[in-house]
Amino acid sequence: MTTMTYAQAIREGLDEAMTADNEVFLIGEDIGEAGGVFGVTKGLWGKYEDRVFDTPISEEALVGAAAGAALLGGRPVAEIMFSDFSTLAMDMLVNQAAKTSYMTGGRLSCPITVRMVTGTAGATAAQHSQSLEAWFTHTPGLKCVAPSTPADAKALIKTAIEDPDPVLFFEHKMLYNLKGEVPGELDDLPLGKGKVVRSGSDVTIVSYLKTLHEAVKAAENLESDGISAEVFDPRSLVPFDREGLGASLERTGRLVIAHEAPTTNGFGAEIAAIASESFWGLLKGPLVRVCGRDTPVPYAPELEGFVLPDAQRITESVHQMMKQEVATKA
Amino acid sequence: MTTMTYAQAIREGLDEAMTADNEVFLIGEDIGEAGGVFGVTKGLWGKYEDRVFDTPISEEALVGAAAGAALLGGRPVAEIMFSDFSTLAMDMLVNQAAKTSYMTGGRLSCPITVRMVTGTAGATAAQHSQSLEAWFTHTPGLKCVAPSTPADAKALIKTAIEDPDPVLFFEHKMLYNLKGEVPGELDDLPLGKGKVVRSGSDVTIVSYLKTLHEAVKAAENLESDGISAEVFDPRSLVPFDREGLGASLERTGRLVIAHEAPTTNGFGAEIAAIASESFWGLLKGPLVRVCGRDTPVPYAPELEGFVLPDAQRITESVHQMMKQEVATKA
Amino acid sequence: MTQPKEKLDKGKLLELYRKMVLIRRFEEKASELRQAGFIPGFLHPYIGQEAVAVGTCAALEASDVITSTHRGHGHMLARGADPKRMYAELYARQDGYNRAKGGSLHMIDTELGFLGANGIVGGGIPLATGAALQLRRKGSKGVAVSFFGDGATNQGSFHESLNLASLWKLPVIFVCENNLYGEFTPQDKHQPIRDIARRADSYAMPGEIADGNNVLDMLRVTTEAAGRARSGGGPTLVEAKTYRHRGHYEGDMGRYRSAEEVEEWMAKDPILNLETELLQDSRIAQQELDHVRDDIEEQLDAAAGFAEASPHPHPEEALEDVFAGSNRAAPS
Amino acid sequence: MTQPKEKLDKGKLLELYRKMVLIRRFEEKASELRQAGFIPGFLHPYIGQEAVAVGTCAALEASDVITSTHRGHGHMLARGADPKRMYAELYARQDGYNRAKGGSLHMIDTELGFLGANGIVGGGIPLATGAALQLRRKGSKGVAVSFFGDGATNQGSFHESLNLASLWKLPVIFVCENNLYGEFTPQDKHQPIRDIARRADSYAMPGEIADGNNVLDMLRVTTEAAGRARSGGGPTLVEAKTYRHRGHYEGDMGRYRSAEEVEEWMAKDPILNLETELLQDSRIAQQELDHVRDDIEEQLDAAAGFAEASPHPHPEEALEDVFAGSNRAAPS
Ligand SMILES: Cc1ncc(C[n+]2csc(CCOP(=O)(O)OP(=O)(O)O)c2C)c(N)n1
Ligand SMILES: Cc1ncc(C[n+]2csc(CCOP(=O)(O)OP(=O)(O)O)c2C)c(N)n1
Ligand SMILES: [Mg+2]
Ligand SMILES: [Mg+2]
Repeated sequence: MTTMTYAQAIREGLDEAMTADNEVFLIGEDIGEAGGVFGVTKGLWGKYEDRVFDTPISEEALVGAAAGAALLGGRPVAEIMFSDFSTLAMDMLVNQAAKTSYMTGGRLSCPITVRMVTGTAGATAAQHSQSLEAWFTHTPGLKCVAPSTPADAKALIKTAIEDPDPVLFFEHKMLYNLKGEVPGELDDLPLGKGKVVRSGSDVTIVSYLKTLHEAVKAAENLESDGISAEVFDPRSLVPFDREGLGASLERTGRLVIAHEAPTTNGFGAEIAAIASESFWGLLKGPLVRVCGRDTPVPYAPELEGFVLPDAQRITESVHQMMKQEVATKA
Repeated sequence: MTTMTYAQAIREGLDEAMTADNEVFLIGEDIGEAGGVFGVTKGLWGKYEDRVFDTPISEEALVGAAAGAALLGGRPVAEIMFSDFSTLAMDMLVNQAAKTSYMTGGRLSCPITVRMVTGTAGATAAQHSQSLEAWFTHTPGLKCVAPSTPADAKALIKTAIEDPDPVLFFEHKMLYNLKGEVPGELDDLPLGKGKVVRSGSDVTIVSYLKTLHEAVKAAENLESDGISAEVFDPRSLVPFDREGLGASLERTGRLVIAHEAPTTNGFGAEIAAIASESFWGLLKGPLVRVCGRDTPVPYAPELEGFVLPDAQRITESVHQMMKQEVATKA
Repeated sequence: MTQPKEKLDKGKLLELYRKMVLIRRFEEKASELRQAGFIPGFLHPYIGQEAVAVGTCAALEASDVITSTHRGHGHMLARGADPKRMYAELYARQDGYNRAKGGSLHMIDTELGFLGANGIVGGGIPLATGAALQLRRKGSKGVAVSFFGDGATNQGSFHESLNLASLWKLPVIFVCENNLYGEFTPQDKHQPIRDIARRADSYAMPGEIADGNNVLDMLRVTTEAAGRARSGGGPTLVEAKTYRHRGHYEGDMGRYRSAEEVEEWMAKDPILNLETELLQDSRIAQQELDHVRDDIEEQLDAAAGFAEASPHPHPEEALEDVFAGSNRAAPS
Repeated sequence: MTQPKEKLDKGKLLELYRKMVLIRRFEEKASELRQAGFIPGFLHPYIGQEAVAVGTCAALEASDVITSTHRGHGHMLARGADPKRMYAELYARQDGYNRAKGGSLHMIDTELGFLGANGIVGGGIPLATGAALQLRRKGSKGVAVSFFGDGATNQGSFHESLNLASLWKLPVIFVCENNLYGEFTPQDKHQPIRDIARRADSYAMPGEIADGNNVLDMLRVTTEAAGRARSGGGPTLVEAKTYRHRGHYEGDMGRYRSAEEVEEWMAKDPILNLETELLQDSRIAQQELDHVRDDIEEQLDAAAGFAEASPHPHPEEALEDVFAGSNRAAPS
C-alpha cells in the first residue's frame, strides 16, 4: 500500500501501461516536457521521450492522429486538456473512433483511450468546467470510465488502455490532489464493476467523480440523523453495473442520483430510466436527482456553488424524500 | 387549409419568416441555387438571393458565421445537411452560441436557428443517419424542437426563428415527403406545448419525429386488441411540456417512450427520469423505452429495421407491459 | 512532364489500363444495379477520375495504407480490392467487405491497408496522419495516402492535419482530387484560389500539381512524393486536376455544369487518353485492350452474381460488432 | 516602415501611450490582486503585447467590432473599456461586465462592440467572420477585428474562417499576435513555419507582418487593412511579431524560455520603445508622461476599490440568463 494522489495514480497507471506495451503512447497538448497543465504526465516524457507527443493546438488532428495510429495497432492515450475542448474533436470521437468496429463489421477496431479532464476546478467558468460524459454514454461504440479514487484511477486507466475499444476516461480536476491508498500490486479491475463505497439500508446514493465524495459526506451527515445511506459508485458508465445497482436497491428501496453535469439528460437520467424500467418493484417511492443545475457553469464562486451539487443538497434531498414518503403514507 | 409536405411546410415557414423580418437569412451547404440536398430551401434563393448563403464545406465556420451575425442582431437559420456533421460545429453550438447569454450575464444573446437534418433516410448508414438531439437537450442554453407534422413544422420553424435564443430544429428526413393539412392562417405555436395526438386511457406513448407516426400506428393496432393508447408528442424537447405529460399520465397511469436515437441516455431517459421523479404516484408499473438499439445505424435494410423502433415493437412492448402487470398482480 | 511510357514495361502499362477500365465499368454497372433496385444506399461514382486512384496506387507498396472518401470505390479497386466483396457490400449482404454494416461510404479492406471510405468530408485526413505516425513509430517504410476532394480542403481537419504532418515530417501523401466541384458548388464559389497545391506553402510542404486525367503523370508525381516520404522527407500535397463525368451522386443530373465544360472534360477522358497513347506504342495492339475489357465484363458479371447469391444478414447481427473482441454485442 | 510619429498629433500620441501603460499596470495590479486572493479565476496577462491591441484599436471606428481571446484584457482596455467594471468582473461581483458570470475568459462590452474574450483557442475567429457578414448585410462601414495567437493558427477554425472571409470579401482584420509560444510550446514545435502571414496566401488574402512591439507600426498596418476592408477589398491577415513578458498564465514561471530570449525581448519593450520615441519628440516632456502614469495609478486604485465595494452576486442569480429575454431562468 502506498498513499498517493489521484494524479499520481493515473501517472503510475500510464507508466506501467507504457512499460508493459510498447504500443502505448501519449499524445496531447503540453503533456511532454511540461508534464501537462495539471501535471498528470509529469516525468513520463523524460522516461519515454519518443512515446510522448506534444501536439499543436489542434484537437481534431490530435484525436484523429491517435485514432489513425490505433487503426494500425497503436494504443494511444490522448489527453483533452479540458474536456470542454472535445467539442473540437467530436467528429473523430463519434463518427470515426466510436463507429470503426461497427461500420466495418468488426474487421477493424480503434483502441484509443481519451483522457477527458472534467468538471470545475473552481471559478474556471463556462468553457473550462464542463462535465460532458452523457454525450458519450449516448454514443454507441464508446466506453466511458469515471474513477473517483486514486486506486480506481490507477487500475482503470490500465484497463482502459488494454481495452480493445475506444474508451473515454473522465478525470475530475478537483480530485487530482485527493490522496488515497493504492495497493502495490493492483488487481485487474474490469469495466462495468461498480462498488459499494459505504453500506446502508435506507437509501442508495449513486454518484461518481467529485460528487461521489459529496455523497459520502452526505451519508455521514445522514447517519447522525438516523438515516442509513448506501453509496454506490458505478466507476464505469458504459458498461454500467446494472446488477450492482439492483443489488443495492434491493437493500434500500430508495434512489438518489448525484453528479456534477447538468440534470437534464445527464447520465443520471439514464440511471433513473434503468431503475424505473428494471427495478421498479424495488423502489418504495420516487427517485431524486441531485445534479448540476441546468445552467452553464458560472464564474463567481457563490454562483458556482449554487449550481453544483454538494453534500448539503444531497442530505436535504434525502431528508425530503423520507419526509414525503411518510406524508404520502399518512 | 392546404395539403402540403413537411418539407414544403418548413419552406413556407422560412419564407414567411424572411418576408416578415429582413434580419432572417439562410446559411448552409448547397441550400441556395440547388435548394438543399433534400430540397427544403428550393426557390428561396430565387426569391431572396442576397439572403441565402451557400458556404464551403466548413461546418464550424458556417455555424460560427451564423452565431457571429446573431451577436449583432442577425437572425440566421443555418442548415446542417446531415445532423451527423454537427460534430464539426460542436464548439460553435455548445461553447459559443449556447453559452453567450449566460456567460455575458444576459448582456448579449445569440438567436440562431440550426436546422438539424436527422434520422435515417434508409440505408444511409452510420454517418448519415444519427439522431443526436440528446446531446443538445443536455446543453444548457439551447432549445430543442422536433416537429412531427407539416403544420407543426411550419409553425415551429417560425417560433424558433423568432425566439431570442439558439434553437436546434430537428427535422426527420423520412418525414420530408409526409403530407398533412396546414391552416392558411397559422396560430403562433409557443415552444414547450406538447400535443395529445390520439387520446387513450390505458397507456401513454410519448414520441416525436418519425417514431411518433410509428406510435400512432401502434396505438391503432392496440385498439383492435382492446387497449386504449394515448399518444403524446412533446413537439419541443427543451422546453419540455411536463404538465402535458403529467396530464396524460393522470389519464393512463402507464408510460412507453419511443424514439429513434439509441436508448442509452437518449431523450427518453430524461422523460423516464421526469416521470419517475415527478409523476411516480401516477404510474401503475414500470415504464418502458422502445428506442433505437445501442448501436450505430447499420447499412443493410434488415439490420437497420432491427435497430430502429417501429409500430410492431411498440405494440409488443405495450402488450408485454400489460401482461406483466397482470402477472405481478396475480 | 509525364513519366515516359517507354520506361514502364508493357505488363505494367496494361495493368494501369485494366484497373482504370475496371473502375469505370464497376461504377457504370453499380449505377445500373442501383437503378434496378439491387443497391439500397448512396453511390458517388468515381467515373472520370480513374487516373488519380490508379496512378497513385501504382506508386505504392504493400506496406502502405490508404484513407478514402465518399467517392471511394475507385481508390479501393485501384488498390486491388475484390469487386465481388464490394458488390456484396453494396447489395448489403453477408459477404460484403463490412458484413453489410457499412455500405459504399464505409468500405474497408484491412488486408490491403485500405482503412476505409468515409462519409465525413475531410474525415480521412487526420486518420491517415495518425496512420503515418504509427508507421513511422514501427520503423516501417510504409507511407499513408489520404485521398480527398477540393471541397474537403476547406475543412479544418485538412489544415490541422497538414500542419501536424509537416511539423513531424510524417510519411503521408495528401492527394487532393480537384474535380472543380464540391457537390453542386463550383470551386470558385467555395474557395478564393484555383490551385489548391498552393495551400501546401502554409505548412512548408511541397505542393505539386498533377494532371489527374493522365495516369502516367499521376504515377510520376506520387512516386516522387512516396520516395520523399519513405526517406524521411515528410509529406507532400498533390493536387490532381480532374473532373467527374457524372453527377455528384447517382440521381444528380449535374445540371449546374455547362454542357461546354462537360464536353471539354469528356474529351480529356483519362481512359481514352491512355488508350490512344497505348495504341501508339508498338508493343500493344487493340486486341489486347479488347481482351482486357472482355475479362473485366466477365469479372464484373461474376461479381454481381456473387453479390446476389450472398445471404442477407440476419437481423440480430445488428447487435454485433458495436465493440471489438469477445464482447461484440451492444450492452443493453 | 512605421507611421511617422510627426503625422500624429500630440494628443493622439499621448493617448496611445496612456492606453499601453493602462494595460500594463492593469495587468500587473491584477496579478497582485490575484495573489492577494481577490481574484478567483485564471489570468493570462497581456504584458509585453500592449502595442498590438493599442495600435490596432487606434485604427478602428465606433462601428467596428472585436472578438478576443483568453488573453483579452489588453484588447478590451485598448478599445476603451472601463477598468472598474473589468476588475469587478475579475472579483466576481455584481457590477462586473458579465455580472460575475463570465470572469476573465468571457468578458464583453457590447456598447464598445467588444464581443467577448473567449476561452476556446480559435473560438473568436468564426464569430468575427460572422459579425463581418452582418456588418456588410446591414450596409455598415464597420469592420470586425479578430485577435488570436500563433497557437490558434493551427486550429481548423482559423482555416475555415479565413477561407470564408476571403471568398466573400468580408470586412475582417485577422490579427495574429505571434508571441512565439502557445502555452509552453515554442512556435517551432507547433508549426513548421516562422512567418504566419504566409498562411494568407492559401486564401488569396493579403498577409502583412507588423512589428508588434511598435504601436505606430501596428497602427499603420491595421489602418491599411481597415481601409481595404471598408472599401470592399476584403480581409487581411496581420501578423504582429511580439512576446509576452510573463508566463502563459499567472502562476506559470515561463521556465521553458531561455533567459537570453526573455532579455532580448525585454529590451524591445513596447512601452519603453514608445517612451524613448516620445521623449525625442520636442512636443512631449517627461513630466507629461509621469502625469499620465500618475493618473493611471489613481484610476486603477479607484477601480480596485470599486470592485471590492461591489456586492457579491446572490446565489440564486445563477439560475438567470440561461436564456435571453423575458424567460431568463433555467427551465427545470
Ligand atoms: C462534413 C461533411 N459535410 C458535408 C457532407 C456532404 N457532402 C458529401 S460529398 C460532398 C462534396 C465533397 O466535395 P469534394 O470534397 O470536392 O469531393 P467530391 O465529391 O468532388 O469527390 C458534400 C458536401 C459530408 N459528407 N460531410
Ligand atoms: C481549444 C483549446 N485548446 C486548448 C486550450 C488551452 N490553452 C489556452 S491558451 C493556450 C495557448 C494559446 O496559444 P496562442 O494562441 O499562441 O495564444 P497566447 O496564449 O500565446 O496568447 C492553450 C493551449 C484552449 N483554451 N482551447
Ligand atoms: Mg470535388
Ligand atoms: Mg502565442
